[in-house]
Amino acid sequence: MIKLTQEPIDTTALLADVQHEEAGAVVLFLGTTRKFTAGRETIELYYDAYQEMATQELERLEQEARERWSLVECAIVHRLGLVPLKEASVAVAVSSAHRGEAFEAGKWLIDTLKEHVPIWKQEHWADGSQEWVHPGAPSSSVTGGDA
Amino acid sequence: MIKLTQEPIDTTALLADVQHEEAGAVVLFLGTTRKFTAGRETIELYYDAYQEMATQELERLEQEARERWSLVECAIVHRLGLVPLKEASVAVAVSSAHRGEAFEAGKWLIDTLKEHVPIWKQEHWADGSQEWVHPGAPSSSVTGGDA
Amino acid sequence: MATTKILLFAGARELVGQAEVTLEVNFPTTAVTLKAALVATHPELAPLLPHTLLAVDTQYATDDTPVSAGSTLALIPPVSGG
Amino acid sequence: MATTKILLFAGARELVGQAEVTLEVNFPTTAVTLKAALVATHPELAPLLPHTLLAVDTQYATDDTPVSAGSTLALIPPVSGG
Repeated sequence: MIKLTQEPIDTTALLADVQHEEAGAVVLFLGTTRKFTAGRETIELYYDAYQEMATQELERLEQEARERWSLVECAIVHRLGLVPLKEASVAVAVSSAHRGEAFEAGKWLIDTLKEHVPIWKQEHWADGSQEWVHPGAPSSSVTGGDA
Repeated sequence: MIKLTQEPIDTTALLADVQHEEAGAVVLFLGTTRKFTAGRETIELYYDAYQEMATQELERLEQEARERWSLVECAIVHRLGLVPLKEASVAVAVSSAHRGEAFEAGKWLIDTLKEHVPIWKQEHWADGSQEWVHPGAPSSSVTGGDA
Repeated sequence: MATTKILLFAGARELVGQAEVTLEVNFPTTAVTLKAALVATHPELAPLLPHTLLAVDTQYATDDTPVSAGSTLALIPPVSGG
Repeated sequence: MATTKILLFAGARELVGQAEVTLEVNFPTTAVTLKAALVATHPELAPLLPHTLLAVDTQYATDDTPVSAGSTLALIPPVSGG
């Protein structure tokens, strides 16, 4: 199950989706908005996506994870728009008969999502500046403006 | 945070406990009652514990995990008594600045819990028999009786 | 020559100040040729462009991926979801 | 000789049919001696006993762990929580 949403991620519903009588293990990963990055203070994050492509890439990731591991259920939800401190921008939930597979698949899914899925994070720093995060590319911090 | 409980595990409260503005990653593991084990059908599981010692061992695990990894929060809840199909008997939730630590600590905690904490599972098989699970020891299935 | 649109996202959108740009292109062409045309018309993209990928019909392209008229094109800066 | 209790759990409790057993013991003693005394008085524990650990005051004991009067003792069969 793949979803992009502007709303807070409903982890209760997500866990209910992946809990299954054929599964003995569930692993849920949440990526949450952290206050400090290398000493700089974040007040919130903003996420944007190339939605059609992101959905398709996430579906491909789910399919590949199901080929690599024997998963019972697999769900990935990414939130878009503003994500306040402590709240989840992404949730990956997998279930499997035994725990090793759920941990491995969950880790691979979030690692691969962060490498390949066309979704971008904009830092909203406490000093009022905003900055799209493009790993490996030159920084282009913008002061003020709106997300 | 360590808890033994007779009630269903409240994963919403547990996630809220570990989500923190210093954390960018949360990993939740649930061990859930699976219907089939090596072809045999389970109708439910029953868990018992040496409660004083189990609490103390779980606290020791939390402390050791905090020494090994830089965790923000760490919570372990084990349910005792009957646990129906699909429901969680155990939940391990950890948060950390970055995801690698949360995955490693979560995996280590559940692996180590299963090796060291004095809690026992009794299979309630669909054929009416009941069996305490003691890995490595001779089996002693009991037909009928009450948990 | 035909007119084609390229979708922009995140830092690329911010540099250009628009969600898409229009290019005049001779089809068929390749991804690398389109990127060269893009930086010629939008030099403000120059610092970011070497770090971007082109997506053709929502698939990541390599430099020599052929691009025909009517394809949906998008410039993909380094991703940072999660 | 002094009377001491040993708590039983799971399969051990099931084999004996009681949540604890009472032993007559010469203190100070060791964990391995207590286990030997236990199987002598409760031979039904024989198949499980080699797989059990003794806990002394809620700490896992080894064979030569000393046990003094007043300690809380428990027999711990292989655990299966999680």
